[in-house]
Amino acid sequence: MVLEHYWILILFPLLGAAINGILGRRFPHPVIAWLSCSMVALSFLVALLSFFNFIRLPEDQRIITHHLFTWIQSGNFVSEVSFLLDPLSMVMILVVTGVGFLIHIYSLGYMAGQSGYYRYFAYLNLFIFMMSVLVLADNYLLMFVGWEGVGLCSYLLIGFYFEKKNAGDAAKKAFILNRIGDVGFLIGVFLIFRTFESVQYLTVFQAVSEQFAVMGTEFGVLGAITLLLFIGATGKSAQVPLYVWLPDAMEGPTPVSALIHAATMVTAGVYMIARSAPLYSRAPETLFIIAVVGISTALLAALIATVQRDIKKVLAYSTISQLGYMFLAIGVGAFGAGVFHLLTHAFFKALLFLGSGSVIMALHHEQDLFNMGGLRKYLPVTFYTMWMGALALAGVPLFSGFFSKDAILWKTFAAGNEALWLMGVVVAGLTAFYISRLMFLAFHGRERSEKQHQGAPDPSPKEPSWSVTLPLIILAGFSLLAGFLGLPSYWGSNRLEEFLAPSFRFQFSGQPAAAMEHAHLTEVILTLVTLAVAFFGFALAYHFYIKNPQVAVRLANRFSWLYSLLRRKFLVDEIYDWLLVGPVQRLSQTILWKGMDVRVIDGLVHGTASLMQAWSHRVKRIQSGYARLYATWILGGALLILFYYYWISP
Amino acid sequence: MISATHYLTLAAILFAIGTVGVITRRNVITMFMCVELMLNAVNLTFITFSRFLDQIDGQIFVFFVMTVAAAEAAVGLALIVVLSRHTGTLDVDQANTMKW
Amino acid sequence: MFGTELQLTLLLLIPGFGALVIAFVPSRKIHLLRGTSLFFTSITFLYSLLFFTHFDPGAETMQFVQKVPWLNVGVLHIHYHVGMDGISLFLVILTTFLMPLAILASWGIEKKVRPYMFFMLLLEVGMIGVFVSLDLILFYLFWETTLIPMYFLIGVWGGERRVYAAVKFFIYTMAGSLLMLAAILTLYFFNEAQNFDLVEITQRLSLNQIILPFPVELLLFLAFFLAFAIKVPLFPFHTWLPDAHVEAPTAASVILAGVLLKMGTYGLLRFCLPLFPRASAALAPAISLLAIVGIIYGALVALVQTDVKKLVAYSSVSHMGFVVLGIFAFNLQSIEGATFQMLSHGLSTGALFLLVGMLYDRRHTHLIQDFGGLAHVMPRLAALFMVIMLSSIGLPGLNGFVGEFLILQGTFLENAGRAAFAASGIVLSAIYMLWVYQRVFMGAVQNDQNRTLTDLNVRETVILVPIVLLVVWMGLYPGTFLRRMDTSVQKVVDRIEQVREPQIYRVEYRGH
Amino acid sequence: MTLIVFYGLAATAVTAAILVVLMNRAVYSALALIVCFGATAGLFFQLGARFIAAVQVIVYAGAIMVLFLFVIMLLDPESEVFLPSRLKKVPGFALAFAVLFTLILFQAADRWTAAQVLTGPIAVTEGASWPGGEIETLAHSLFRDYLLPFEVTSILILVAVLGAVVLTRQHHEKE
Repeated sequence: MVLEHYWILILFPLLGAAINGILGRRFPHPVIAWLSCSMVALSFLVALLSFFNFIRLPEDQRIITHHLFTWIQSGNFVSEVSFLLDPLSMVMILVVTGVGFLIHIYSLGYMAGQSGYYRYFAYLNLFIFMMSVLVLADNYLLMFVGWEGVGLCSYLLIGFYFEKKNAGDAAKKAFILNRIGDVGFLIGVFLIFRTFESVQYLTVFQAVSEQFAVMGTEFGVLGAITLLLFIGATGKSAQVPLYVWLPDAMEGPTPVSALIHAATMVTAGVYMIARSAPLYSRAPETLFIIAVVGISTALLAALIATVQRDIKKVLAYSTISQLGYMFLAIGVGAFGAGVFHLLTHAFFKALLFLGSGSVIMALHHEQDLFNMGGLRKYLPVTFYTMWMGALALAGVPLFSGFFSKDAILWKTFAAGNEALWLMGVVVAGLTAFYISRLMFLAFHGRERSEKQHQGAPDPSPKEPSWSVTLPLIILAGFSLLAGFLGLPSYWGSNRLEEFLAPSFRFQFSGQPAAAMEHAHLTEVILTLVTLAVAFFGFALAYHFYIKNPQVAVRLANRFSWLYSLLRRKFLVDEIYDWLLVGPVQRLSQTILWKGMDVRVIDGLVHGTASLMQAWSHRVKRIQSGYARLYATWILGGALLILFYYYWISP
Repeated sequence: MISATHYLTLAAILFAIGTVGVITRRNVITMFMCVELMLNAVNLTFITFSRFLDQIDGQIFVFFVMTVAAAEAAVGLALIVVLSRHTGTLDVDQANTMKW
Repeated sequence: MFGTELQLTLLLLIPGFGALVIAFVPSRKIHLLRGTSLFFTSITFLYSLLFFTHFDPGAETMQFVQKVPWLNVGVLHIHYHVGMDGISLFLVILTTFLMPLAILASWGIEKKVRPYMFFMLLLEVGMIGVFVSLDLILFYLFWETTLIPMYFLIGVWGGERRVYAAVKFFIYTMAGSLLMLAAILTLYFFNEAQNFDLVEITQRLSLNQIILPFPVELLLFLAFFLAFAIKVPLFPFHTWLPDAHVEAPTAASVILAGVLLKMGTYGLLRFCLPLFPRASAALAPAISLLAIVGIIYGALVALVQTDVKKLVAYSSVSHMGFVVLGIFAFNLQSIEGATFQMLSHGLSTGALFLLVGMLYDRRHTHLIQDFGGLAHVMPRLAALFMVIMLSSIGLPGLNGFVGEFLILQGTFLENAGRAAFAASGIVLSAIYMLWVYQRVFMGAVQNDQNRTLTDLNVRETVILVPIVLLVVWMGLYPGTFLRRMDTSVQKVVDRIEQVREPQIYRVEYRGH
Repeated sequence: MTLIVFYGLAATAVTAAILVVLMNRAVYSALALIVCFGATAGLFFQLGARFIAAVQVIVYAGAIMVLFLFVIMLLDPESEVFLPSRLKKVPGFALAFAVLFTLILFQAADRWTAAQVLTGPIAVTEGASWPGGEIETLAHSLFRDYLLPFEVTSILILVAVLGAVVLTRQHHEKE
């Protein structure tokens, strides 16, 4: 019963968004909040019920489609509004509605008393709706609806504090960079339709598994399709070269950063590629590109994260870096591992963001890490839960991040990409460093906040209300436990991967990747290496920021060029400005508008007119006013006519 | 032996004289009379053709030309009177305000 | 009346009668004048809905046809021949739909209300006539009929440089349409039946009963094409549009962008393609190139505008480039997409002009720098502007996407490179639109004059809400529209396919 | 005989015409014009158009020229002082044009004759071939075939009379 109509879960948030968006301005705040939260709660409930029914089905029946209506039909092109529930979308929808629900609850407290309350919740609900559409869609075009839809919500929510210019800029930047990726996605969809005459997943996958049974070597149409779709993913999931919007997106409210820019939307790219595994697994060139892009993004972002002062920026770069990990996983063909990391990351990164939100709230919107410190005694719940998230991120054993990150690195190594693995390990070390730096600066050491020292009426920061702490605790629980869904092979069975297996059944399986699958010893050794590097990063952070804070300053002075390069994020924004934004604006302004339009085209038009006028000024002299002159002209004309008739044309 | 050429040549000469008059004379009334002269020359042509083609229509045309000439003379002379009163001159070159 | 031969003629007569009535209302009674014109345009709209409900989507021929001899002067046989198919149906309804809204948006007109309303109604007659006439001479007459009221609407009720803009508009359009007239007459001399009947000529052409030598066909095509390209406007014939829009009063802008531009693309679809398929096919690459240049160029120039109306005007150049691109990709998806895009562009750009007009009514400026932070003072207007803007930049789920998607999809089947270049317009449209939105509505209120602005009143809300509803409907369930276009568009495609080499759309698979 | 009469009349007509152009005083021009019209009337008579010749004398030489004379007397053009005009070259051009024109017409007339177009059945010396005389034929044609133009002409004359009256009267009112 629930399973047949699982799709109604998307309607609740839409309803909430519509009611709040249209009428919400007149509602009191509690009505708005509870309406919005209960709608998402209902969605989550449906998702959960579906899940329990779902796992009771035999494995080969775990694909449930539901057709709603035909959206666009033109000739042989058909795009349906229909939904597909399979293990992959099941996992995703649970994450989206579950984490989404927690963040709605969190927002109750975080957004309390702010203006535009109704807008906030309407947007948030709309986001859940769009994300559900994205996840549940059964064809590429409907996915694109959700894909752009979440981009829109992200735009709206980043720009929520629209009176701040930065927020407006960041929102615009996010939307535009996403759009660039979306164009790639869209062209990919065109190519899919041209090749397979359908955009429906199952039809396409069926076709691809029949027609591309044997792996070719040259870069063909599948390579093009997958690469184009991947361009879409680089936009949405903030990969090189389109990642620059995500750090700026931190201008939005913190719960938004947690939900959209950490847990769900940015992972849509990973989801999309995992969904298209049958295509990607047949395009090794693209996979290699993805792996390289993923690991370089991971490395670049991790490096930048080590020197950021803004607590949210650190987490933003951390998110980019972790997304890079996921793409690395996909790039080496380990779709399951990528999704696994997506899942654990959703929990611990949401937790970290929400924790940082709690800190920011307690400090009255102070975001600079160097103005924090010693918060441990004021915010105990935040402190403990955030440490759990941090440990999970750093990949400490038994925490969720450990399992998923380890799975990725092992799969990378197993696929024979030792260089990528090595870089992954370095990133693990950097991750441990920057997250412990964040924790040490914020919660340990002395109190540096000016607000703490000045005699404000409420000098000591306080833990916010239950609606903030409850989601923290629940997410901390998940951060700790979620890893056990996917145990490494030397330990137990990877239940998540087994669960997801049907979704990847059209995947190309002729790869030699599984050769080292059961080399347990190697796996353990590699894990230990990673752990050692991560511990080194942790120790370094401890040394720099707790034991001996001067070392960090000295190092920064010593390598000031490197430090400032990192501080200024490798100047990527500036380079984009200099290379693209500026020239395009100048081109449009001076060459196209003032030059082409005003000078050339209008010049031609006006030139024709002036030419006419100038000639008219000359020709008008014939109209001299002398009747006798006119008579002479007439006579001349008569003569000409006579000439013509008697000599030229007798 | 007299032929059509005689009459037509005479008409041509009269017409040319009229034309020269219209163009060279500056007195509006004289110009007008020269126009009548030209019309007269044309009438002569019509009659000649009527005679030598054995068709009465030429004479009919002359008849109409005369009536039109009469009407034209009436209106034209009225205009000349008005012009003379308005500008105080009969010099056609002085009445050159209608230009450009 | 409905069901008789006169049913379509009545559609022309209602606004015509309205214009007549307006001419006899005393010019001082402003409210009566407004009410009368609103009444007649609304009646026209309601009546036009009957055509929507009675339309037979499967019919191969023109529907609601009336054909009577009109002028039979010697060897000239001009007919009064009107009819509708799936392409013109929606354009007619778009016209009748936008007219009452445009009249409502003209409440601010205080000067010379009577001739204003008269011209509006006359314009409606002309526009409907253009979309329903099936005789070349009749078409030409209606085509010119739209020119005169618009000329006066811009030239009398426009802004500061209205005369310049009106004359520019008039001469540009006239230059094109005179060429078209010459081409119509030339076509007549090749037609042994000595008439101007579009349906008949098309049929005779396709049966090779009229034989146009290829150079002649090319010249005739170019003459028609130029007239339509100026109207569209296609780059580089577009420079009249920004001036006309900036100076035109709001309602005229709405009609200009909403309907008059569509006459150009409609003409391409109705005349150029069926009459001159070989020339169309031969010149398609060049025209597509112009369209793509227009898409990118319009968007880039829109980016740097300082005047909101000019920005929207240049965005029209960009969007209409998509339509032309779709028409000249010659397959069902692209042409259907182009037709759909005409409708959505008419709605969303019309609405944008309405919104800009509402801002102008309050602040008497179009300059972006004079605004800022308006979302604080006018949340409703900001929200509606957002929806319309999203529709304009083609967000899936709203109308703009469906058209753009189908156009690009169809173009991709025809030529992947074209589609890829044109797709960059999608990014650029987002850039200029979001940027202008940010500068107008976001940020803090800088200018004190902006602090006291009032939000939308009831009349303005009534104007905008139907458009928004239609925008959402078209985006979510385009089937309503696409299904009725199928047969008619297929006919156009078949006509082109008749003369074209069979195209290989599908690429070879790798592997096997 | 016919030839002599023709040359006599032709010489009179040409001389009178030249005088019309050359006379400085408008009255003399008018009188010369009357002589010219008279000579032309004679030619008409010679060509067998007796009715037209009569009309020529009565209407043209009589009525119209009298009208001219009235106007000349009314306006007194002899008192006119002509200011120097900018049109200096016009008379030269006109003369050249006129000579050319005559030559061409002469050539044309010659060509027609040479082409036997106008050798028509009737020589001038013979009587008119119209049955019942040319006046009856004229009347038949005028009141049957050309009835409508004839009536229109009457309206034209009426309008011309009205126009002349209106033109001159408006001026009086202003005074």
